[in-house]
Amino acid sequence: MSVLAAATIHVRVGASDWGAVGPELILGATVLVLLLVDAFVPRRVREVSTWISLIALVAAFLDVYFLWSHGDSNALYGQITSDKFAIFFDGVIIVSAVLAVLLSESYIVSSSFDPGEYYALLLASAVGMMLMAAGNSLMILFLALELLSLSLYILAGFERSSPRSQESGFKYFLLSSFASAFLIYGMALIYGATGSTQLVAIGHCLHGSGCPANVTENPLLLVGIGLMVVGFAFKISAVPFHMWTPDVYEGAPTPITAFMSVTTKAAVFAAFVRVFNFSLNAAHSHWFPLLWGVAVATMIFGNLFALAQSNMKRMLAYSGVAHGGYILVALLANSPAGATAVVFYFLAYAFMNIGAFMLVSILESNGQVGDDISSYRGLWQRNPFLAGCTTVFLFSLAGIPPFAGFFAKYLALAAIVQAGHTELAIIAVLTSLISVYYYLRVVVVMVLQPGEVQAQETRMSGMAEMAVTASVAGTIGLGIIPTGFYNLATQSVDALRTAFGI
Amino acid sequence: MRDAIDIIAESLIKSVVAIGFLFASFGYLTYAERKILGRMQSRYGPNRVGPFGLLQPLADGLKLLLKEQVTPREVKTFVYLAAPAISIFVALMAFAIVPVGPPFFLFGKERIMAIANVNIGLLYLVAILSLGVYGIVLGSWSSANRYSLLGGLRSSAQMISYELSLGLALIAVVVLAGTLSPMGIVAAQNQTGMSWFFLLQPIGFLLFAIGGFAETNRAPFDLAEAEQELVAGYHTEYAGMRFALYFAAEYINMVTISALVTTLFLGGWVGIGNGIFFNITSAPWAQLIGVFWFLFKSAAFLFLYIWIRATLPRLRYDQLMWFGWKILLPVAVLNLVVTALYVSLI
Amino acid sequence: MIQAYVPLLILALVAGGFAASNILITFVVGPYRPTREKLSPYESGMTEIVPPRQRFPIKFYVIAMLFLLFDIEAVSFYPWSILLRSLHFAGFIEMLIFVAILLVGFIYVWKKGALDWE
Amino acid sequence: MTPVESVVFWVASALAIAGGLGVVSSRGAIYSALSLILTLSQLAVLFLLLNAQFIAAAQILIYAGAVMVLFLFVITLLGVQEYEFMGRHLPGQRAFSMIFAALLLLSVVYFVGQTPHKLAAVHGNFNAQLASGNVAAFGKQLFTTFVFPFEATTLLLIVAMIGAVSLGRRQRPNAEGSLLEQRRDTLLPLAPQTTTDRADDGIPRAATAGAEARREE
Amino acid sequence: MTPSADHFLVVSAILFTLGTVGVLTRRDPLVVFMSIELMLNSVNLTFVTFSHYLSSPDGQIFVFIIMTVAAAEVVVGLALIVSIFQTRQRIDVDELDEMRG
Repeated sequence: MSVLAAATIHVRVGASDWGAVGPELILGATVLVLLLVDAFVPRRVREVSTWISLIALVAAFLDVYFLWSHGDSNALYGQITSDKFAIFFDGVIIVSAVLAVLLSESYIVSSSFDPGEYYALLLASAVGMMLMAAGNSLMILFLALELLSLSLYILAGFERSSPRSQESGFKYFLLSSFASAFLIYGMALIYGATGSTQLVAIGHCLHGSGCPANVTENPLLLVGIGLMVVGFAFKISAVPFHMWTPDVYEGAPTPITAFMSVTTKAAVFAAFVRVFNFSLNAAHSHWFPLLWGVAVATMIFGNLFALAQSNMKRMLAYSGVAHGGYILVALLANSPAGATAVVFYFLAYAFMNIGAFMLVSILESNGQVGDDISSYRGLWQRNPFLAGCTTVFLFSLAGIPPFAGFFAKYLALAAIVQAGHTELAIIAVLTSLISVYYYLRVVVVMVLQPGEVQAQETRMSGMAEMAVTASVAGTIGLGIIPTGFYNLATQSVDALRTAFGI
Repeated sequence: MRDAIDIIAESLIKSVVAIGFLFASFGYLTYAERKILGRMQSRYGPNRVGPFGLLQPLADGLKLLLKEQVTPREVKTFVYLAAPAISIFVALMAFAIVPVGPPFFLFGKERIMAIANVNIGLLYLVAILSLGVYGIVLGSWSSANRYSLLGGLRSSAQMISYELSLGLALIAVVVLAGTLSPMGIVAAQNQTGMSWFFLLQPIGFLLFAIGGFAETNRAPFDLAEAEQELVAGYHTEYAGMRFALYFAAEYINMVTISALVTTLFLGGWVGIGNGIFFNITSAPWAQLIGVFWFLFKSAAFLFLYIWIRATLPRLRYDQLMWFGWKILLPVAVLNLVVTALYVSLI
Repeated sequence: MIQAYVPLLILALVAGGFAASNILITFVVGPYRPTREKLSPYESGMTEIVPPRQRFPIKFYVIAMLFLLFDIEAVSFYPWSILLRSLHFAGFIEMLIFVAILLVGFIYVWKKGALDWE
Repeated sequence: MTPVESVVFWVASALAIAGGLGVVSSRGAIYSALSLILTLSQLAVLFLLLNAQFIAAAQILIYAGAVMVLFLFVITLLGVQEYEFMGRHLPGQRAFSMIFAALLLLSVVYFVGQTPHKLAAVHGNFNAQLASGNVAAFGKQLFTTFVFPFEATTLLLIVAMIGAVSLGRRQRPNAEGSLLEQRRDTLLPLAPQTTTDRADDGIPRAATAGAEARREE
Repeated sequence: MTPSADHFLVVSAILFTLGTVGVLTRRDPLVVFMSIELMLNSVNLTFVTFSHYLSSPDGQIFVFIIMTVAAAEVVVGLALIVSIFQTRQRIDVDELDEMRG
C-alpha cells in the first residue's frame, strides 16, 4: 500500500543509552507521577508528594552512585555523557534538591499552591540542571538550560498572593530569555565556525582535526564565544549582568531561592567548564580576557553591594554573585586543578549557601519576618541550635577555616596561582576580606544583640531540622576531612580530560 | 527563460481560474444553501431573480458592493480594513495544493491539476489553515466593540481547539499513505482496488469532518455567530463588501474542507469502482471525468454541510469546548496511535 | 527545489491583489452618509449601555496556551508520520513515549479544570 | 541561486527587517505583534530559500499560527495597561542601548562579513538528503541522532503546561483551597459590580471610554 | 547581487540587533517579550543558514528545538503576565474594600 519504498532506518538507542540518563529519567518520571498525584489525590493527603519527591531523589542518588562506576561517555548518539564529571554534579544537584524539599515542606503548608505542582517543577528544574551537566552538545545544553529556567520562572512567580513575587518572576523571565537569546546566537556562530554542535567534535575541530587551519582565529568563533559568555554570565548572575538577582531572590519563595542560588550556578558552571575549559580549550586566548574582566568585576562589585544590604535575602544574593566570581577564578585557571576546584566548590557551596537560606525560610514559616537582618536579634536565645548552625554557614561562606568554604576557596586560589595569574588571587583574597564584614555582622546581630523580652520561640519542623543538620554536617565535614571528596572531584575532572583528549 | 515564462503563465492562469472558481462556488453555494434549506423547511428559497432564482448570487454581490460602508468611530482603521482581506487571502491560498484531477499533458509538458505541488504538501495546507484565526482576531479587536471582541475570541478559541483534532486526523491519513503529498495520498487510496481512507480510517474521517465543520464556524458549531447572543460575532461592525469578504472566506473554506475530505478520504478524483470494475485513467477524457468525480464528491460533502445545518441544533459554547477537548482530542490521539501501531508492524 | 514554490508566490500575489482591491473598491463605490448613530459601536439597538463587570476571561488564554503546546506535538508528528514505515516499531515507541508524556500532562490539565468552561 | 531566488531574497529580507523595525518602534503592542508576524513569515520565505522546507512550515505553524495568536489574545484582552513594575528608564538608557546595539551590529557584521570562505569547511551530505525528500530527511535526523533532545522537549512542554494551569488558574472560594487562600476569599467574596471602566475586564479601554463619553453627552 | 551565506547572516544580525534595541528601549513587557522572540528568530535564521552552507543537519534540528523552547517560553511568560494582572486586579479590589471600610 505504501507509495514510498520503505528503507529501514535503524534507531540505535539501547538500554545503556537510557541508563546513562537514569537519574534524569527517574526524576522526569517522578514529575509525571507528581502531576497525576496532584490531579487525582485529594488535597488533604497531598503530603504524599513530599515523600514521593524524597523517595525519587534518593533513588536518583542511588542511581548516581551506581553510574559513578558505570558511566557511558557517549550515550544517545553522543548527545549525552554520564562521565564522572556529570555524575558528580548530578550528586550535588540531587543533594541540594533534597535539602530544598526538606525545607519546602513547612513552607508549602502556609502557601497557596498545590504541592504536586510545586515539587514537579522543582524536580523538573533539577532534571534540567542534571542534563546541563550531562549535556554533550550545545543543543542539550540549551534545552537543559531552558528547562531549568522555565521551571524556576514559574516557581519564582508562584506565590500568587504577592505581586512582588510575580513581578520578580516575570522580570527574571524577561532578562533570562534575553540572555538565552545571546547564548544561542553565540552557539549558532560557534556551530558555523566548527560545523558541529557536539562538544567533543568542536573540541577536536579546534585542535585541528577535520577543520580548516586557523579555525581558532575564525571571527565567527570569536563573536560566538563573546555572545556565549554574555549569555552564561547572565545565568550565573555575574557582574554586569547581575541586576536581576537580588529582586528575584527576594521575591521568590525562600526554599526556591536557596535551591536556585546553588544549583543554577552549579549547572551553568558544569556546562561552563565543559565548554570553555575543554571544548573551547584551544580558543583559550579568546575567552580568557572576557572572563577575566567579568570575574574581577563580579568579585569586587558583588562584595561591595553585599555590604550595603540590610535584607538577608538580598545580602545573600550579592554574596552569591561574589561567590560566582571566585568560582570564575577557578575556571580561569583553565587547568585540571582549576576544574577540580570548581567541582569541589559547588559541593561546599551547596551545603553552606542553602544552609544560610534555611534561617530565612524557617523564620518565615514561623510567621516571623525572616529577611530583615535586624529581626535576627536575640535569635541565640530563641533557638541556639539554629543560630549556631547559621553561624557555621556564614563563617564557611566567608571562607574562615576550618569549614568547607575555606577549603573550596583555597583550591580555587591555588589553581589560579599555579596557572600564573596571581593578580586574580590577590583580588579574590582582598574581596573575601570585605565579605567577612557583612557575614560577621549577621552573626553579631544574631548572637550578641539581645532580642525583645517576650519574643516567641522559633520552632522548626522535623524535616527542616534534618535539613539544617545535614547542611551543617556537610559544611563542617567537608572542611575537616576534604580529602575523600577532593579525590572524587579529581576523578571527575580526569573523566573530562579523557573524553576530550586533553 | 522559456521555462520561467511557462511556469509563470501556467501559475497565473491556474490562480485566476482557481479564484474565479472559488468565488463562483461561493456564490452558488449560498444559493444552494438557501434553496436546500428552503426545501428542508418547506419554503421556496430565492426564486425571483432569474430562472429559479439562479441570478440571486449576482444580485446579492452587486448589492453588497453598492452598500454604504459604515466604518464606526473607534475602529483601528488599518487593522479593521486588513482583517477581512487576511481572511479571504488565507482562504484562497489554502486551496493551492489540492489536486482537482489527474495530471495532463499540454504543450509538451506534464501539468498537474493543482496550483502547486510542494515537497511539504499537506504541511503547507495546515500551516495556511492555521493562519485563518488572524482575520477573526484582528477584525474583532479592531472593531472596538465588545460583542465583536467576545465573538471573535470565541470563534478563534473554537478554531484552534478543533484544529488539533483536525490535524491529528490528517496525520493518521499521512501515516497510512506514507507521504505528505496530496497526489501521493490519492494514489495510495487507489493502489489496490478501492482502499479509500474513509473505509480504512472511519474514525479519522469523522474526526476530520467534525473538525472541518468547527474550523469553518459552521452549524452546529456556529455559536460564535449566534445572532441572539452575540449579535453577529466578530463581524458585527462590518458592512457591505467588507462583510462579504468574511462571508466569502467562510464559504471558500467550506469548499476547501470539502475538497480536502475528497482528496484525503474519498479517493480524490478517482471514480467509484474505478480499478475494480473498470479503469478509465488511461482514457483520453480521463481528466474530465476525474474533475467531474472530484466536483461530485466535494459537492456531496458540501450538501452534508447544509443538511447538518438544517438538522442539528446549535451547541452551547461550553458543550463545544468540552466536545473538542475532552472527546475529539483523545479520540484523535487514540485513532492515531492505533493507526501508527498497525502501520509500524506491517 | 524552490521552483515548486513559484506558483504559490504567484497565487499569493494574485490573491493578495484581489483581496486588497476588494477592500479598496469599497472606498470608491457606494454612498457615504455617516450619522452619529451609524458610527457608534453596535449595541443591539440600545445606546448608553454600561456593561456589567465581566469576569477576567482567563479561559481563552488557557485554551490558547494549551493549543500552542499540543500544536508542537502535532508538528513533530509530520516528519514521523512519513517515516513510520522505515522506522518500524522503534519509531512507534519513540512517538508513544512522546505522546504518553504529553498525555499525562493532558490528564493533569483536565483534572485541574483548565478545560472546563464554567 | 537563480535570479528569481535573489529577488525573493532581497524582498523577503527587506520586509523582514521592516517588520523588525516595526516591532521595535510601533506605538501599540498590537502593531508590534503584526510587524513581528510579518518578520516571521518573511523568515519562513528565507528558510525556503535555504531549502529548509519543514522548518519553514513549522515556522508558520508554530510561530505564526500559534505563538502569535496567543500573543494577540493576551494583547487584545489586556488592553492598554500601565507597567510600573518594569521600572523607569535610567537617564540615557535609550542612547546607551542604541550605541550598544550599533556596536553589536557592527561587530557581528564586520566579523561575519569578512569570512565567506571559512564556512565551507565541513561537508556533510545533509543537503543531498534534503533534496531527495525534505521532511523525511529532517525526520530521519530527528528520530535517530537527535532523538534524545526531541524526547526531552516533552518535559519542557509539561513544565509549560504546569505553568499555564497553575498561573492561569482562576482563584475562587474553594473548599480545597489552602487556609490562607480561604481567608482571603472570605474577605473579598466577589468583585464589586460598580467599577466598569477598568481595562482588565477584557474590554479595550477605548471602547469603554467611548461608552462613558457618550453617557456624559 | 546574488545572495550568499553572508547576506543571510547579515540579515540575521540586523534582526538580532533590532530585537536587542527593542528589549532595551521599550517598557511594555509584551513588546519586550516580542523583541526577544525576534532575537530568537534571527538566531533561527543563522542556524538554518549554517545548516545549509555546511550541509549539516544540526542547525535545522536546533531550530526546531528553539521553536519548541520558544513556544514553551511564550506560554509561561504570558501566563506570568496574565497572572500579574489578575493579582493586581484582585489587590486593587482589596484596597477599594478597605477604603470603603
